[in-house]
Amino acid sequence: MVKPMVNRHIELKVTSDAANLAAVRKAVETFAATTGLSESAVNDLGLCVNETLANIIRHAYEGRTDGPIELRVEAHDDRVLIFIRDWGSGVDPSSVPQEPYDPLKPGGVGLMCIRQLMDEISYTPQPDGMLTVMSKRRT
Amino acid sequence: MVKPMVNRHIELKVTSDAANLAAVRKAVETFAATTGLSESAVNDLGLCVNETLANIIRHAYEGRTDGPIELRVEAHDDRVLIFIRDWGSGVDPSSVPQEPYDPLKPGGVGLMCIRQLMDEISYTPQPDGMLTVMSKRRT
Amino acid sequence: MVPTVRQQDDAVIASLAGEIDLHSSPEVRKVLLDLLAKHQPKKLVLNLGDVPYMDSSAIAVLVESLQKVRKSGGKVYLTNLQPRVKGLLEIARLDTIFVIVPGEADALKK
Amino acid sequence: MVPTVRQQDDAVIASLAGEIDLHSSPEVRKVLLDLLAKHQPKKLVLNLGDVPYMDSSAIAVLVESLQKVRKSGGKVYLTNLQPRVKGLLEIARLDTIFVIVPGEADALKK
Ligand SMILES: Nc1ncnc2c1ncn2[C@@H]1O[C@H](COP(=O)(O)OP(=O)(O)O)[C@@H](O)[C@H]1O
Ligand SMILES: Nc1ncnc2c1ncn2[C@@H]1O[C@H](COP(=O)(O)OP(=O)(O)O)[C@@H](O)[C@H]1O
Repeated sequence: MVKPMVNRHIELKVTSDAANLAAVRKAVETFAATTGLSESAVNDLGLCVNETLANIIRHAYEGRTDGPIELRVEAHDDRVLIFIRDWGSGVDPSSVPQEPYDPLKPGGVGLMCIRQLMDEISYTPQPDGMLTVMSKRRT
Repeated sequence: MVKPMVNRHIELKVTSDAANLAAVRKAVETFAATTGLSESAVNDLGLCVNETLANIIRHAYEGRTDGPIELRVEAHDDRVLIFIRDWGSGVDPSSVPQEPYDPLKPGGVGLMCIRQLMDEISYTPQPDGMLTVMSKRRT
Repeated sequence: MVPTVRQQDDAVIASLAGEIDLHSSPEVRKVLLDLLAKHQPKKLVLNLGDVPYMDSSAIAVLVESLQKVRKSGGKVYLTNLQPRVKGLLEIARLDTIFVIVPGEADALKK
Repeated sequence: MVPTVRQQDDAVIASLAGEIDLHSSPEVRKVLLDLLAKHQPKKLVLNLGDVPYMDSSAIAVLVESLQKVRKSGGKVYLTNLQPRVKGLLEIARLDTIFVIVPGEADALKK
């Protein structure tokens, strides 16, 4: 059922409401699965999209529920690419000094997931927010 | 977990590829569920979005897989509203003469689902395609 | 969507799995029509216990299979239906045309 | 996300159900903290068999519960983990901090 599909893509626009996390995650996971990405890679992608959006909601938008978030998911031969644009604080998470990870203290799990599970992650500050790009390779 | 949410909405842009049906359906179903729509109403909505998109793919775009389709799902106090825009043939399905339904002959199930399960359905031809609007009430 | 298939006397029993929509129904169609061409069973038993969802394109595949089985004088049984699939068969007024039974055993003993 | 809760000796056993993300974790947090305040159990057994998915906000709730239970000298057991939840606990390096066991019985007899 899976055709090798370059350039298939979907786009989503949502507001920064945590209630939207599951809908976005499932759209991304289901789309990625139909491009032939393995189940475990699909799960990784879904979790990292969730974590990135949760950080945008909690940190970049400081809990505001009406901030715009746009996503574009692209299927490529060798990987699935995700672009996430927000119009929040524009703070680059990779530039925020992090405490060494302590499993018994709250925080730090989200970025750790993204770093461990994604093959690429980049934050490109925009004049009015942030562009986050992540990718997961096909093997 | 369900807040009464007026004006929550999500938007999706996909191409007219049947491979995208499941991702769109799940996004719509999951979003609708978080607005407090009952499980059976959520299921009805998901099926009707699937059927509408399938008709756009097969009829309005005549099987082309690269035609744009845009969806907007809005949560209102009394119902969930769905706008579906395509840039296909612009033919109004409700104006196409239909054979009386015969369960043993192919065809006719899609529109019948939509008529039976949705509370409102309208087709508004656009200069360059079609705007389909459907809604499902909250009880 | 490779179904599990087994034969028992004059019956072919196929278990489908997964959601079936316009994207996957062409493959299901091919599988079922190949199966029918090969076995021409008097009974086709479709276990849909692992099919949580289908759309009208899947319904069309079921009806096409039914027509083929009927041509050779046979019957089609649907078993283990999940609620959404049952609901769609009712809307399509096919719930009285297919023989819907709880499980495979019910189909086989008929 | 109303958990099923029962008590047995000094253990409180709570079964959670559903996907837990930033949207639903505040409710889960409230439920668990209320439970702990009420019972102050020596053993908290969380059956996660019906939790197919959680995100880092759910992990934070589990850790907060763990801290509370530990303060009163108790232990937290996680049972019936689904693969995605297990994977996340491993990434968070919590798989050796919670006591992860296959089923409720394994937690109770420890
Ligand atoms: N989108 C973002 N905007 C601003 N700061 C962020 C963003 N994402 C992450 N951060 C910073 O990185 C820290 C670690 O993030 P994370 O690992 O997800 O854990 P948590 O968010 O639970 O603290 C956050 O506390 C925050 O300071
Ligand atoms: N978006 C559309 N554009 C043009 N014609 C349509 C569209 N949707 C439905 N139709 C017409 O209505 C008929 C019935 O549609 P439907 O009930 O979905 O069954 P089917 O598509 O299987 O024939 C179609 O065969 C087609 O002629």
